Amino acid sequence: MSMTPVEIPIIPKIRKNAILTFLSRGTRVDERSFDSPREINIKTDLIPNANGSSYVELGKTKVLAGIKVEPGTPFPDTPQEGNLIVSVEFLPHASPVFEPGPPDERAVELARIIDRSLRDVRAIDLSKMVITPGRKVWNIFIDIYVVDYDGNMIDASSIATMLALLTAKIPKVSTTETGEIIISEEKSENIPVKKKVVTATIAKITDENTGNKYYIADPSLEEEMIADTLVTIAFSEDGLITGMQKSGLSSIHSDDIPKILNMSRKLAEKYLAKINEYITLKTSTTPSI
Amino acid sequence: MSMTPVEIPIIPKIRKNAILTFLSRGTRVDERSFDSPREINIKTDLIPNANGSSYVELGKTKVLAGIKVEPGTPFPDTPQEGNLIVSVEFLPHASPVFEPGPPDERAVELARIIDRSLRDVRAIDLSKMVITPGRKVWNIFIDIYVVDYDGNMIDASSIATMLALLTAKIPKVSTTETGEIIISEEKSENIPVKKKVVTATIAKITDENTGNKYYIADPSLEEEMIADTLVTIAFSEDGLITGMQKSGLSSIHSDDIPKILNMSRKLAEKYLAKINEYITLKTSTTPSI
Amino acid sequence: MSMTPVEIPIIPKIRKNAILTFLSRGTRVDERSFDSPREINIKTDLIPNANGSSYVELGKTKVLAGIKVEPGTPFPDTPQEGNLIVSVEFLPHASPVFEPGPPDERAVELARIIDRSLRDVRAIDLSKMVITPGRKVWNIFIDIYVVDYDGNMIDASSIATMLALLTAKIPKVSTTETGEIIISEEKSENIPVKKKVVTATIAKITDENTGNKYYIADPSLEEEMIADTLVTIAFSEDGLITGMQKSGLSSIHSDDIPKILNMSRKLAEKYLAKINEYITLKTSTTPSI
Amino acid sequence: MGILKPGIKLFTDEGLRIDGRRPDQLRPIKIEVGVLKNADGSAYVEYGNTKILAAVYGPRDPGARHILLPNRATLRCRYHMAPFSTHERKSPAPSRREIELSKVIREALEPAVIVEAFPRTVIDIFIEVLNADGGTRTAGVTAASLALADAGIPMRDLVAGVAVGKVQGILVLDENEQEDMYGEADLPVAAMPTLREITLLQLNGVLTEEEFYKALELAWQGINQIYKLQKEALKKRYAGAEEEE
Amino acid sequence: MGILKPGIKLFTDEGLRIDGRRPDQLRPIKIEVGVLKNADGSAYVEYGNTKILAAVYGPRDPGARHILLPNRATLRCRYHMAPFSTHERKSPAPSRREIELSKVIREALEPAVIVEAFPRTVIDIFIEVLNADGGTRTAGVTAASLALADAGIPMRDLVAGVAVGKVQGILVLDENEQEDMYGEADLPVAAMPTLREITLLQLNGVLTEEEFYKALELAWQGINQIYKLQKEALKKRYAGAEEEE
Amino acid sequence: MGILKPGIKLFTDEGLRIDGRRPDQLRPIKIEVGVLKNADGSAYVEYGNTKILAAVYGPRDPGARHILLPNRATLRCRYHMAPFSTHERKSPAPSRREIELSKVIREALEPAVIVEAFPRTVIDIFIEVLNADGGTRTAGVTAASLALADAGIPMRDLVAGVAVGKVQGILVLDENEQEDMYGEADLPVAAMPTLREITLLQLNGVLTEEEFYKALELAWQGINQIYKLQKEALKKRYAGAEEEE
Repeated sequence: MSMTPVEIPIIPKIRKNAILTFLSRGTRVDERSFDSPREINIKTDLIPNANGSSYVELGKTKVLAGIKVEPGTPFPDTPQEGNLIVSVEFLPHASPVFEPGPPDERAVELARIIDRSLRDVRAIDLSKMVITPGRKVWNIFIDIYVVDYDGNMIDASSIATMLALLTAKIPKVSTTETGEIIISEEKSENIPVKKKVVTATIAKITDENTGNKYYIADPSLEEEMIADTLVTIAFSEDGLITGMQKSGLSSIHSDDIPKILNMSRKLAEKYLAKINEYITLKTSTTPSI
Repeated sequence: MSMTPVEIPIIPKIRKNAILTFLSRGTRVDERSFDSPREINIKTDLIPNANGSSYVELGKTKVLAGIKVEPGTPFPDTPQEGNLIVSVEFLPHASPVFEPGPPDERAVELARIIDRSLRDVRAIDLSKMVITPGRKVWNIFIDIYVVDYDGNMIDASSIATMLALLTAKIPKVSTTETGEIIISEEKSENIPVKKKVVTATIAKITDENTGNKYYIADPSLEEEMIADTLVTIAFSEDGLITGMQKSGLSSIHSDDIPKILNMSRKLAEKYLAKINEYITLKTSTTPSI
Repeated sequence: MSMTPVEIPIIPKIRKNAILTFLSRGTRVDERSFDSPREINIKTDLIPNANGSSYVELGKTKVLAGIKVEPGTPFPDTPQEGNLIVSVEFLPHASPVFEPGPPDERAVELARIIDRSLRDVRAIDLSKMVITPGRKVWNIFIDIYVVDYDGNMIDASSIATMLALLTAKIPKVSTTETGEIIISEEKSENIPVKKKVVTATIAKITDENTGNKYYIADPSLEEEMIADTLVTIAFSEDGLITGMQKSGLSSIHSDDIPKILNMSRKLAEKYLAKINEYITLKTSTTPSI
Repeated sequence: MGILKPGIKLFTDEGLRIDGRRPDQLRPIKIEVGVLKNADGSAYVEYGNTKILAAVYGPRDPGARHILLPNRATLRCRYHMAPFSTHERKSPAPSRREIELSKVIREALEPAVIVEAFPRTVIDIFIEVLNADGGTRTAGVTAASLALADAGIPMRDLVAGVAVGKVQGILVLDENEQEDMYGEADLPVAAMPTLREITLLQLNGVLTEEEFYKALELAWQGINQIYKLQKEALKKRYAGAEEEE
Repeated sequence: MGILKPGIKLFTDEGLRIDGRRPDQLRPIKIEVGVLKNADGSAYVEYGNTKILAAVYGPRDPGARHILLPNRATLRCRYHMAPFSTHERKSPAPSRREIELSKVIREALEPAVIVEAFPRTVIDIFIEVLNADGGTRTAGVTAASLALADAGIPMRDLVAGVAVGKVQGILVLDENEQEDMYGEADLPVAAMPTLREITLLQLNGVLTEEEFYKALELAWQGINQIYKLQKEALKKRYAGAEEEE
Repeated sequence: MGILKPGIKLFTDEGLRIDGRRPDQLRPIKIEVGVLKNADGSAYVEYGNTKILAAVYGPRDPGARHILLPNRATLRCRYHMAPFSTHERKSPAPSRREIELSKVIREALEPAVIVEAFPRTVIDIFIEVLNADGGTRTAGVTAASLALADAGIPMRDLVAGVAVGKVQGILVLDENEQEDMYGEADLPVAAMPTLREITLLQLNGVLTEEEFYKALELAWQGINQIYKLQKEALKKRYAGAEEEE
């Protein structure tokens, strides 16, 4: 059963008022503009036992994504494709309200948002992740670890996922003349990422006294605690909408949709620029074989 | 662990006294005689995705039974037989005391009572539910949903099960000249029901003041709440006893067994008559192929 | 999550003082010397459906061990070996603080201590437990039931395990001339126990008033309740150390290690002597075939 | 979704859909309110062959005190599919999809319920998919909002939901399962129609911005029609003209 | 049950059973009371190779207050089979069969325990099948009722149980597992013998009405014999003649 | 452990190990304290490629009252491996090994924490293995004890841990996974170095008594070195010279 959250950490009234006051003046308590994300820091390749890994700080929110690529069996309805399996764990390290145990509904929802953002737009060419057609394919396990929670886990997870995918290495598979399959010892192949995709999350904050509504990009934890609704929209680098999710206890007025869509598109572009910057730098500094 | 029920909805004392007063006069608070079941309403074929389905109202108790027939593997000790798997879910819709989650002991018991009533008397000819002997057989999944709980779930479930079985359609299996097995696209075959079977439940109510014991057929919820013991007996249409279960917190005096057995046999006959009436009507109004 | 135990049965202060007073005089409240185990009683072969079984009383601690040997699949990394699977259940019968349900951390730890004590020293020659190399091997399931808990479950379990292994009978496997594998109907083969192994547990009791530390062998339940630390050391009959585990809420001073090691070695020798005595007696009284 | 099978034809030459509908046409919709005896509120809803039974218990006092909130009611919601509701039998254990949809549906109903009216209570919402043929979450929201109303729980507005699909390049209202399976996008939407507040919005699949706005407009058309049917069903129930099923 | 194997012969030409018994004969029965140190009450029972260990804790105060009843004790009962008790190793997780039998056995004991004597307490009954050779539920009831008595819990009467089988057309008392497996019916019965009150009654398999009455009569014969053995075992325990095992 | 593969060579002709270390040499050790924002205390520790993130919350008031102790804090500890931390992906559900190690690590920390200072509270210790290359439990203890210190919880001493292996007959300090896998014994040890009190002691594998004493001595050498690094990391953290990672 899904239940109205009852264990939300409470924000002091004075802090809440400060946030609202800043918003009423057109800026934010951490001096960001409404449409600016927090600072982004990136590391990759930090987990030797993973095929790919990334560590992303979005402000003080910290996410670690690890990818394992292992031989598996195709699903009956997609015999010619590899499998993508996305899981999310809220580490108990990350927040006083996270408890160890099986993923709760928020973690399940987050995993499914990331999964959907990638799947139908075919961000990964799963048809290239086949070892023996119909029999053996690659399972791509993406495990997302929220390590420190300071708001907007979705976008931090999405960025980390994309970076882990872009930097992952998997074994080369080749076929001998006699048709035998050889999986190379060495990991040298990239995962075939055809399109970069990121989610971009906009929060709605309503000032109960004035009735004013504010839409802000990449909410921090204290902004999330005041926000009544989040809208997450996923975009591919060629501008398509590849997913959408409204969450939270309130609703969105139909007339506000275009504003949210524009804000989230711009936010996604910033995230994508950051990803591209990191990958370009990494590629240029890594000697090619 | 099985535990004395502690969450039974409580019946008002005045109502309890009313029920006992009626019983002492030889009738029941809803004007039934001791051996009469409540009104029975039946619908079938309401779940397009199921192979068979039925909806039974026994008074205000409502049960939905759905049957799925799917290819499976035979059990090692019955390689020449299909499998019968009966499950019961008490929908949380059905009662303020039902909670969502895995089946509790009452649901497990109910499923096993229905299963046993059918199995040893070979109500279904499982030897006809074989696709490839020893390798592939039909799994018959009977899922019983208690939708509204107003007493005597067992009999309502048993009647619904029988009706779903009698109206289910499964694919025809044929063998080509070269021995290849062909499962037809179209569902046209019946499940081979050899004997109709129903359970019939008698409740024992003891008046603590007078010490009088009353045995009544098809108890309603408020009667069940006063009853200390239920005896459920299953009968096949040819009069054999095909199962039996005493439940509840009290016991049955040895001398009262014949009375209970006679009452339940008559009750089963009424249920069977109702099932036959429905099936006959349905068959006569459905154009044959 | 592992948690500081909060449901420990409490020992009366007066009894605690009695135990400490005895210790300060160099003896124990049950008149044992510091290095003596309690009386040991042994039965075997009491579970007809098991391949081997033993019942051990170590003082009033009672443990039943049952062994089932069944065909299984080898693990990929040990294709030429049978499998050993040790499980422990604290029967709710055994103590007011044991609850039915999946094994708690103490039961898991106990099972793993027993398993480790046997595994690396190759107490059982698992390479002889193969039916078809790489394909089919014997699974040896050791299920240890703690039936009555009066302290030192580890050693009682270890002794019971060894006795069940030594008395177990498994089917003979033979190969026909055509290479076919035949598993005999009759159980006549022994499990290939190459070395007897037992654990020996020493408890540390600290008198908070005097600061005195006492090390005692085979603690009873009331001694365990006062003890702050247990050290269990496993020995093979040829004197090797085959496992070690410190448990409990406190620590062991480095200088005390030799004392503990010597005490546990002597204790293990006593256990092994008891096992040998039982087995010798049994073998001499059982007519050979 | 997205499994393109070249042979499958989802439109006739006249532009009608496999079940004969125009692209902007809803399936036959059946709504009954107050179908159960024990529940405080209940509703049965069909969108074509998608069949939903919703029940509400509450506001009530649950066993567990720690889930109560001092200033509002706690909503609990379960979306569940019957084992026989799907093409292949579904395990009754809740899937990840059911866990997510229980949350999404709860959050689609939260904005409508006047939760401040019942502090320190729980309102339980149970949605059972009896037969699944596409659009189960939106039909579930439609049914649950009626069950809430039937339970006498005050609401800002009813919530009505419908999905819009993109199928072989064409936007279609209230797609069925086959359209969903072979389509390119599924946009489920639920809203409080009078307030024009969107309470559920998801997109599974790929749309251009232009397509998205058109799809949202189409969803509004459907929602408004369904809203009318919801109100009729409530009227019928409370006019006393009909006994419960 | 019901797997008829033509080759299997379950009676000798003299009409004796595979283990040499007459049809109306019990297996050798062994009963010991008070076999455990920690439990408030305990008993060990053998019906032939069916071996049961039962323990009782209570009346006691459980951690959880919400399961207490104001006017009586709450009974909790677990019937469980040891992994090594069966022909193929049984997973220790409770099966559906064990869940049902825990309930059936609890309800076989509830009528005997004077639960009114201990309001707001719990009585825990643990039944472990150490070796299974047919009749485990009835032997479990027999053992548990002795463990309750050993715990000093006041009872209306002891409860004794036994099963009657129909095997190749013949009614047999206290059937073993092989007879059960190849038999046509199994009728486990438990009762308070002095009161002639039946507390457990199940039928698995098929009987005519006539057969049922005969089988019930045969069960009573067995129950009365077992009842005598129960009383002897209690006497032996409390005569102090025997130390605990 | 113990899978002897004849072809595998774990020492060079010069007696160096596969990663170039001498037998008595630790791997490069990296320690950072205070790496997380939300946790009350945290630490990140690397022993070569073994990478651990530890966090501490508390002393705090848990939801559940029944786990509180009147005279001391209740410690809770979870040792868990990330799915991507191992050669083959690990299921996130806790394994029996993780259950045991959570207990063993808790009991390695209990003696150091001055639990009497915080009656009726809980201290939660979370240890996550991000990458596993041998010695995860001892590195976990080292990290957790720093996270406790970082949370300001008073301790008798820090706890430092390291494992000693016996590999092809040679005792080696701080063995990596490959050495562990092909070695004959693994002796993880943790201690409060100043007090010379051993708080964790396990042996997996086979040692003679003489080997055991030598191995324990070698462990002490490693523990003392790690202890020095722990104190430096704490100093660096509280000198304020470094911002959190």
